[in-house]
Amino acid sequence: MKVLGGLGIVGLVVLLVWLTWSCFPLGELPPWEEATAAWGSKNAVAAIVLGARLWDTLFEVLVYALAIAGVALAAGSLGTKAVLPPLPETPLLHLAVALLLGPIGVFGLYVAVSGHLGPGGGFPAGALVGSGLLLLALARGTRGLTPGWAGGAWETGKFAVTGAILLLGLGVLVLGARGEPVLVGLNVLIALEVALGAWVVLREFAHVRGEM
Amino acid sequence: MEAQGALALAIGLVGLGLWTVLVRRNLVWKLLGLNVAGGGAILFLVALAHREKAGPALEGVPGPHVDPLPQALVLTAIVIHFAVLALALVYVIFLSERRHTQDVRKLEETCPTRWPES
Amino acid sequence: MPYAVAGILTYLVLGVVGFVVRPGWLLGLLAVAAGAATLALWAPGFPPGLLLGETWGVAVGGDRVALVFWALALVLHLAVVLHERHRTGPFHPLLTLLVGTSLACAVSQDIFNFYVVLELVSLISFILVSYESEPKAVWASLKYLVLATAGMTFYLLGLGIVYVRTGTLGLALMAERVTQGDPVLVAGVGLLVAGLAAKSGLFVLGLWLPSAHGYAPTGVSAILSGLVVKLGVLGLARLAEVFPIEGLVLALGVVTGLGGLVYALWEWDIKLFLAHHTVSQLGYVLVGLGLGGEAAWGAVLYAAAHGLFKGLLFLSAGQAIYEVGERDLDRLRGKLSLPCALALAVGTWAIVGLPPLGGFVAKAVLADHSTAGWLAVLVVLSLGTAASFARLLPHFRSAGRGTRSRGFLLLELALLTMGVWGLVTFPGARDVGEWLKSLIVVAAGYGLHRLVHRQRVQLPALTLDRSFVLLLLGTLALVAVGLASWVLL
Amino acid sequence: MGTLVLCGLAGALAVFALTRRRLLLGVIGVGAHSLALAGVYLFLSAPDVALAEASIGFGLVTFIFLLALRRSGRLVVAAVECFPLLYQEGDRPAGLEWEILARLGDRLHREVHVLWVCRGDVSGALASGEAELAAGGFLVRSDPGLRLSRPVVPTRLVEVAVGPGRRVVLAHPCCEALAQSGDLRCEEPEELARALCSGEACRAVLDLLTFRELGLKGAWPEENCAIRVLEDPLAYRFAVALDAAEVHQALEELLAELEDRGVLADLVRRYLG
Repeated sequence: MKVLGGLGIVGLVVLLVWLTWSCFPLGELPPWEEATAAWGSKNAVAAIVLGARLWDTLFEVLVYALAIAGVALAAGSLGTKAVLPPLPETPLLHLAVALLLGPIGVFGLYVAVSGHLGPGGGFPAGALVGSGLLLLALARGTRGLTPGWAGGAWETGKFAVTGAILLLGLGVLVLGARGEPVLVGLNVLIALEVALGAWVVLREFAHVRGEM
Repeated sequence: MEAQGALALAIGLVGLGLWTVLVRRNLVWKLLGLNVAGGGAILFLVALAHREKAGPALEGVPGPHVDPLPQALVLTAIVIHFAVLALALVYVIFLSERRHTQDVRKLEETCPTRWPES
Repeated sequence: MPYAVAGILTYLVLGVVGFVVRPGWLLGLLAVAAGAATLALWAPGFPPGLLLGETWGVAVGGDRVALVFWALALVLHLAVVLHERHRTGPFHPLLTLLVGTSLACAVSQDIFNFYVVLELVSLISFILVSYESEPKAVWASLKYLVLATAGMTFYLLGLGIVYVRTGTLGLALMAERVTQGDPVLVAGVGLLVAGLAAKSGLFVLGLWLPSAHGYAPTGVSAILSGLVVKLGVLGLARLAEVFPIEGLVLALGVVTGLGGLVYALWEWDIKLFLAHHTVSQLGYVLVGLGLGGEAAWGAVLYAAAHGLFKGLLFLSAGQAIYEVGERDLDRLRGKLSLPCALALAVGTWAIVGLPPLGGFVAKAVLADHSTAGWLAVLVVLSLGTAASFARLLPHFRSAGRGTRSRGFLLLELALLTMGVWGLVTFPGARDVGEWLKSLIVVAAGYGLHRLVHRQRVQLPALTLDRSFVLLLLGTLALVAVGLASWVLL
Repeated sequence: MGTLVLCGLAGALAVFALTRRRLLLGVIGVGAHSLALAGVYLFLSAPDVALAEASIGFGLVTFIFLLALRRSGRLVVAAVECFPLLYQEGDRPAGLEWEILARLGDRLHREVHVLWVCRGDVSGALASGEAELAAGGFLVRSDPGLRLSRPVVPTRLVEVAVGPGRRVVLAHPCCEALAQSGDLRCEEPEELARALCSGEACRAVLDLLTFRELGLKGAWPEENCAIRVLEDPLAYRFAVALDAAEVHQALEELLAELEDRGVLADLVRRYLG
């Protein structure tokens, strides 16, 4: 069976090489200045993601939100919960995290807000902030970080943000709202959603104690 | 030249990832392979959008530009890959806990596709 | 177009709101009402166009195919909501989002939009299949996940190739730019077809389907088999409008139909049995699509009818398992309650294609517009279906009154309505010869059942590794068939 | 040129990562590969994609893989019941060695799972990778197939004689080394006691702990038996599988620490008197 599969992979690779080789030279590109002008953006990719193809992006936001819901659901059914113990208590780590967290947050916000002017956008910004939160969690332990906050509260907040994104999308797609504020608003909301989602996922992964 | 190099890498990554899914029996390895293969497909799209000596599709960058559409698509695809992977990993943790194994063959034994005949 | 978009967004917003406030099954009712209202607003259809009118906008279009899928989705959703009223937690929000995304899929005319929407659909399906946290269901879901993700990798690769060759993602514009006799494009489309086939569980590319549908919770099985698998087939139908892929679709159809049938003939677990039949009926749909023209319309009708009766069959099978506590066909015999046995009987009646229910009409339209050779294939598939469903005959004798489910009633009514509508609209369906033919096929199927029902054949299990290898080889074979038919024509 | 170099690097990292045997190396390698891939995107004039790949593909994906690995890691101990070192109290393990194992689990952030086995199956479980650690009165001088921990509880081997006649040897690896032809072998202490009581054997070679346990249960008359201490001092230890160097090192550190702080001596006093 494995030999057959190996042959299949070799065949696919050969096929792909032939396909790409015959694709050259690549064709001319359509101009994109119109799109950026229409959406008040300097970054063509942002204009497409948040403007022309917002329809796709809405579903992408839902994919992300639902994956997190699925993770929480499956992890919740495991039942046995144990808290991720913090890494060894070293003052150096605490200091490093405390020093790093502020800049990470500010950088994330910058990446989100300026996503339509240059490289950046809501998704990377949210992921950056989410990773920063994880560093914090590793240094202080998850329980120390969220005293009294039930896991459900985070998820509810995340779905509220997702709903807000969908409503903003309704405004753009059906009512025809557009322009720079829409892009910034979408980017910031998406960043918030992704950061919250990343936090929920990492929390669930940190809490579930699996067995080999 | 750059695009060709990146395309070669992309195809190689797809092949390598699928090969890992094929030969490894541990589910986490399989997911790592899928991750790499998905990354290859993404690189494939980005490399096809590239043109000789082209700069990013930003206003104020002179000269020829790359195609922004595939890049926009790829942003979506990256997030989708992450989402699916997270879900898959939590299922692997679930199965490790309930079935005490991450080995595909053992999982197939404990969960037969066919119902035992009476 | 704005109505359709607004309807889909309402559906999605309702689903998301359901995660925050948890109104239970009322959420589903609300969503179905909103969907029905928007469907009425755009009902005759709208021409394909780009959302927002942008250069790179997403193409959507509402034709009669989209109309049929919307209607099917709303009816199935309503039936499952009525049947699964007791569920709390995120079940109804997830279901609402699943159906809302399927609505978006039905109007999509853009190959990347198709990718995103299908990923969302299958993501929700993974969650719903493993909703009850049964290790068996989780494993089935994980298999589904691995195979579907691998398939979608091929889809992305094919998408890159097609985009480079045509410079667009929208199907309408693509149709203008397709240059006949471009082998690269043919191979790229082959990869797209492979990805869709893996996603919709066609033999031999997506062998995850039987276990995922067999072990999912009842209502989820009904939606998955009735609606979700057909979205991939819908993608194939959309591609077939632009590219000459009839050969591929026909080949897939024959393999899928026969493969599903063979597995169904020797399956004794009632839900797995129905799941294998979903595969074989997909083959039926694909053959119709491959024939093109009015036969493709018949295939779309059959997909809708199949959605209704397979939904009914899965709901009643789930009810039967719940009542008796057994999954084995032999052990369920004579123990079912009256509504359950009745639903099983009506579903069987429809699936074997006896008049005047929905299944018969679609089969008649299909038979009317196919050539003699392909008609033979369709008859073989019908014969096999009748032969395997003959095993359900003893189950129609009920053992008591039991509780009624409004979901059953709704689906039975929908099947009858569809049948009557078909009899009024299609002259072919009123033909006495057609009625006789379908009776003969069912009788012959029963005879075949008497012949084979004592054999117990152990077929190779559909393991993950095996399915993955078959996915790789099947993809290659699809591309090869595509290239070969290009060379020959 | 830079693109090609980075492409080569990313490819090499992927090959490196996916051909490893250890999952941890694979995950870290794939993470590094993602970072190199982000560099490739930068060279391909796709800064947005590069940022997304670096933050999601490298950041989040690596994190969830690492957390999944950490959470699905479990320390399996092949344990032989041996009162009072390691025994079952209800359905929970207890005993002197269990206290040490629990501390080891905390130190490694892994859940300790006890797999109760017969003494004969211990080395098999370690060799097959079924367990990483063996405990429960493990008594071996040296074994090329195992890593042994430092001594935990000192002991000796004794020969008990209730009269002249046939000898029975407990199937510890150390005791077996003293076995002569014609000696009986017993896997379990109870079996040995039965052999003595029934008169099948009159002399027994066993370790001090088993001797004490059986003596308390009245396996032989206290007054008229001769006890002879054999050989040099020995010790009960833990055995670690050869490929689990990390566990071995953590265990050694833990034992040294416990010895220094006097905890080990306390434990011995508490459990063995």
